Amino acid sequence: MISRGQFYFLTVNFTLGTTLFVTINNMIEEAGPDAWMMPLWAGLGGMLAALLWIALLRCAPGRSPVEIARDAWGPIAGLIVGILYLLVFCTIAAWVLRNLSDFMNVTIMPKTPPTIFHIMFLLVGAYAVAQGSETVGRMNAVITPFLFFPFWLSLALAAEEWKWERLEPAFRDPWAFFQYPSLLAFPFLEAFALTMFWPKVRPGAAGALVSGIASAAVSLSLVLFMVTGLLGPERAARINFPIYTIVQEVSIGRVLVIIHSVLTVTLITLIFVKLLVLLYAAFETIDRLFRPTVRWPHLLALAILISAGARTVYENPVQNRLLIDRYLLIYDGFYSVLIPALLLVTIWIRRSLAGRARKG
Amino acid sequence: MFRRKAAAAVALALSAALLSSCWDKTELNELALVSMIGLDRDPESGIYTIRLQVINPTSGSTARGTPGGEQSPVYTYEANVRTLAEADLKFYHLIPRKLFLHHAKAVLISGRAARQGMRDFINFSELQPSARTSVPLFVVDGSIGEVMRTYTPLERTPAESLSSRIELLADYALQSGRDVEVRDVIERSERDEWIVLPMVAVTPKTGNLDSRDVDASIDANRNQLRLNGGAVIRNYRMVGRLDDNELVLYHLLNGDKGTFVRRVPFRNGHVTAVLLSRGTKRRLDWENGRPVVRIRLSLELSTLAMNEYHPRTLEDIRALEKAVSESITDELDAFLDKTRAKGWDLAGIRSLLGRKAPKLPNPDRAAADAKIRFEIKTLFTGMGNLSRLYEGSGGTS
Amino acid sequence: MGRPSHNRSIGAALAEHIQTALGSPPDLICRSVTTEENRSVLIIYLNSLVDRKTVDEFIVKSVRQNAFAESPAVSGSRYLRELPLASPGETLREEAVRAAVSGQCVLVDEGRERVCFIDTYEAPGRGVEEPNAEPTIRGSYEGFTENIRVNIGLIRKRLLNPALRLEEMRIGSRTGTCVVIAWLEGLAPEALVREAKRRLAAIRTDSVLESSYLEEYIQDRILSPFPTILNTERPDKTVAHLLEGKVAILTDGTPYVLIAPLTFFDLFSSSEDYFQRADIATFIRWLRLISFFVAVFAPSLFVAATTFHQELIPTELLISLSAQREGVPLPAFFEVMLMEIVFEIIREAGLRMPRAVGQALSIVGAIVLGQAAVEAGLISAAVVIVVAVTGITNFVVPVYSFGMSQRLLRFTFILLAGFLGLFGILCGALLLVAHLVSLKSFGVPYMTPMAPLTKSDWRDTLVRAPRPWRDPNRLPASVRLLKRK
Amino acid sequence: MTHMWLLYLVLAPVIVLQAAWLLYAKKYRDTAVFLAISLSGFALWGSVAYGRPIILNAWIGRIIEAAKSLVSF
Repeated sequence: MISRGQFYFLTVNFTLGTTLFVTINNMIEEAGPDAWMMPLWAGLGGMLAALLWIALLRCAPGRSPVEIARDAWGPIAGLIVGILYLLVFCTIAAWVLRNLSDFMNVTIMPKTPPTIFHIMFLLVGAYAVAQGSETVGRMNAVITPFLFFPFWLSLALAAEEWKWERLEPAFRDPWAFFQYPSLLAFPFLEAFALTMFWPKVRPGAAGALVSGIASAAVSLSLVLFMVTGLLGPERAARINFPIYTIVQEVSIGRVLVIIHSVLTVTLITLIFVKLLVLLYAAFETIDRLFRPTVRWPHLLALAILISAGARTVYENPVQNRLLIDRYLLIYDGFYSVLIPALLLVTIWIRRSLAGRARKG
Repeated sequence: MFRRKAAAAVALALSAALLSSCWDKTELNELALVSMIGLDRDPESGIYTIRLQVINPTSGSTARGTPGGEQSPVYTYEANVRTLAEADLKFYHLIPRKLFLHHAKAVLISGRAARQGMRDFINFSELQPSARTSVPLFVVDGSIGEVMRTYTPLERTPAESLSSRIELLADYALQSGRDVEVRDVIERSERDEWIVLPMVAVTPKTGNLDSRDVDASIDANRNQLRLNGGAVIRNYRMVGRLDDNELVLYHLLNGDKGTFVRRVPFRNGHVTAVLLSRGTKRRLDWENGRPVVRIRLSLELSTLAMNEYHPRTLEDIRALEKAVSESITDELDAFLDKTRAKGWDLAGIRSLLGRKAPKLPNPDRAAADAKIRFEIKTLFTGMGNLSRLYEGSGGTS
Repeated sequence: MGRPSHNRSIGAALAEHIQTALGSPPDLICRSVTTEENRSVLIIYLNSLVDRKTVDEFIVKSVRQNAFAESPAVSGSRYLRELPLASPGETLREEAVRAAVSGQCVLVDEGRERVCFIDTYEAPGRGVEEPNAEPTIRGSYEGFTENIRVNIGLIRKRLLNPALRLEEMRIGSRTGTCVVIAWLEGLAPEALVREAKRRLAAIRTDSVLESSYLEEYIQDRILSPFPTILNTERPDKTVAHLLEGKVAILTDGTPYVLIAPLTFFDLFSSSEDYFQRADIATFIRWLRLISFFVAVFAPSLFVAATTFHQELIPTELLISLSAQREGVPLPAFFEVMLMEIVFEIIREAGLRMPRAVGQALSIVGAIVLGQAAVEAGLISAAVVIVVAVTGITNFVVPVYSFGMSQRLLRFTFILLAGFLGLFGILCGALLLVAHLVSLKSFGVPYMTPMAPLTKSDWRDTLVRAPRPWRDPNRLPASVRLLKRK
Repeated sequence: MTHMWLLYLVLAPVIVLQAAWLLYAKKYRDTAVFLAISLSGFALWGSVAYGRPIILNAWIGRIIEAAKSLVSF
């Protein structure tokens, strides 16, 4: 069983996952010095969605959303919803891996083909998932300190370049978030994958899920605040990977001048955790739908599908960004808000009918 | 049992793949360690000339190479290209190793290229993640070709010599500061602020520069590089120069922290005051519709080098502090009047207005006629080893 | 007077049978002793397995004075077993052979018509010496020996407590080795003791010559570089673990005692930590943790830094390193691999040689070979330093078998670093964490105080808290977890 | 037509061998699930190898557009 603390850290790392690497410059481009407020709005939205999921999961304790769908809508519709979720988790995992290989190719390892990064992470992830959910929870608990301290240490070391002028004029348009709604979708609605852990988590984990999303939102806005203060909104908006540039300019005295590749590699562990959760969610869906008796072949199949997906999820980051702005919110909203809402409604209707039948 | 054989087969296949292909692998001696980059552009023909100074690892440790050792510690390569991207390729006509820019210590840009505008140089360097932009940028006064082919004594490579000189100038003469790097140029130009970069020039020569015999002479004032004055940059373009004296005032306004020495008129004579600046604070006030910028500057006075006079009573100390404050205020006023006359806004008034009063109708006009008031507070803190100076008649001051 | 002759023929026949059953070994002794009532008694024993003093003085003399059978102290104890002469020949012969082989003295007393088996087992063996694999500066110098009775004595000496439970088992169809499970009643969780007994009982093997035979059968996972059962030669360490509610398994014929369950952080604590002052012990424990990371990651980080991410190295060092590498033919990856293998060969040779020569060989070998290779321009000097440092840090960890697993890890990480640089090392590290976290030792999670975060245990893993601060009867979390089951 | 050999000499045998083993072990439902997932992955890789990759987010965009037009007819 996964303890509440481990589930909390899982939520935080999952939500922070690739957001640190991909959306920071888009947010600063949108809102300039006020960008750090945007994740707070998005976090609020994420928490509301989490409350919806918890309400759904409370209706059927100990059962994951895929099973709830099968109970509520019958076997055929349940199977369709199950397959839909399986494809959704694989697509997001593909997106995550593609972001990783883009980041690695642009920054420290330009000539390595992207598929190598995908396969290596998928292999390690498959091993961890094959060992079960307890291993996933504990692994995340062991990795988090090695991730948390170097990241904030490097930001603290870079604080020497801090200038308050970069954050002025402050509060010019705090409502900037609403022109960039895909931020709500990108990290926060994807947290739906965590609900697949529900049967394996100790009861009372609802608080952990909501506070995890909240603290992820707060730390994301803190990171944005630091990035704007260290690089200045102009530069941060234009640089593709601002975190990498900050880490590049960190220097400890005159000896350790350039340690960015070490810090970059430790930061990638965040992406690994996100992939791990998605891989576990996908495998859990297969487990609940088809009751397999073996683990490794299905993980191998998932690896093939996701590595193929990672190669074809988008042509290039620019095209990806254009499509994300238009479709991501609808896409994420569909599977993580619409379907759970419909499920909830069906269950309530069923209950009220059963209640009236018993009374009648 | 089949699964274990399959797992072993997969492991073997993987390790075979592991060994055969390593894409990003380059051995240490396959790297050309670039230590200084020179950028130049011929205005008429539009040809870019990129010069790279590459460290020769096998030469001796001293800048002049081992005595009698014929190997030079650094080699300068040059490439004339139409577009910047071609530079890397052109260099591989000459350099047998892979360019390695991470350890570059200094970037030089020629005066004429700075005057034309350096935006595309900067875009090119920020595009490549391997080239760091937290590297000091120098503007060359004179021919960059000569500067790139000059040894400097004591340091192994000229780049190291230049970058350590800036740090010394920033700490001891306030003629340089922290904001002299490529990324500062970017940020200041993007925020429509002004920046002053250090300038490099070649000292008089006693022979052709790149021959070995020239550098064995004892006179280190010749055949090497000199830092003098500052280049005023606005929007990626050099618009003027500052001499060393004005450079100190600029860095004072810029908020750099460091010690500097000033001759201050005091009681019908002059005293040399060693001053330590603690940075500046700016506040925006309005006087009947007209913006007034109050710049508060706190200085720490030390009589470490004051061989003309030594305060003994409390009044003397107050008088000395007042004299220093007034003298600095006058110098800053004169400096600002001169530069604002030329249309330069070295005190950053325009950006202050932009930040503090974003909804101002006509910020440029308001910045132009904004009134600047200095509030300089000097504190007498440090003193030398003498409590009373020697009063023999042999002095000159 | 047929009966006596008939009886004598049974005694002689019995002796005859034992002679043939054992293939008339030189150490088989057959003595006939005449008592005062001039009755002859036949005594058969193997003098290599028997305590000759007991046999000569006690048995022979008492038989002569004919006071042997009557003294109550002797009869009825395990010390003496009797079989009526009239019992069926088959069981008599079989019993006699097994008794003779297991060091007992077979006494055929026709007069009283019975055959007695007296336990006079006294195997030759080494005395109690200092364990050479786990020397300590402070602490007892006593180490276990090959004789299980001596080992049990060494444990009982330190644990004058009636709650100490010892249960004996015979494992190995051919060798019939005597294996004893020791635990403290009320302290060790029943689940753990039951599990240990179940696993030992499930062993089907013909021979158990060393406790590592047992270890391989009862360990939780076979394909894992990390030991899940601790083996030690030190009685004080065994008693310390017994007091922590763990189970010890003693095997006859080997000084190494197995202790289960084992967690990752136990590997870094040696018994000396508990005898030194607390702050020094904590410092040494941190030293061991750091040396573990150096021993596993140093060569691979060196390979990654010099071949993939050269910007990690400060400029001056980069210049001197690339100057060193001029003219060195092998790429860094093969250089490090070659030196690691050479270092392993030298170390293995050093172990196999007699002690005096071995010591000289390994040190001289490593330095001379390294120096010569550098002068010949085959290897760059930095590689020799890195390999030597990792070689030395490999020995800092107290558990020798863990030192060997560190070597396995080191080679895999060098391979990954040669292929993908820091990214490869990251993947390897993540796989390592996943493996460690999924490992269990007798039901106890391997990374106990860190993975299922139990705060109370931090006092004794990364930090050795001084005694007054510790609550004496609080069991480590790893064992408490089992109590709850 | 890039890396065709990768497709047929590496990916195909892996899938075939694994499926064969599953069949040998008489796990039919697992084989079906395994083949479904891995063949769709194989199809995606095939689209890449044959030079006309199926871009997933473009497809998602098309599906959403179609849904939008369906809803607001």
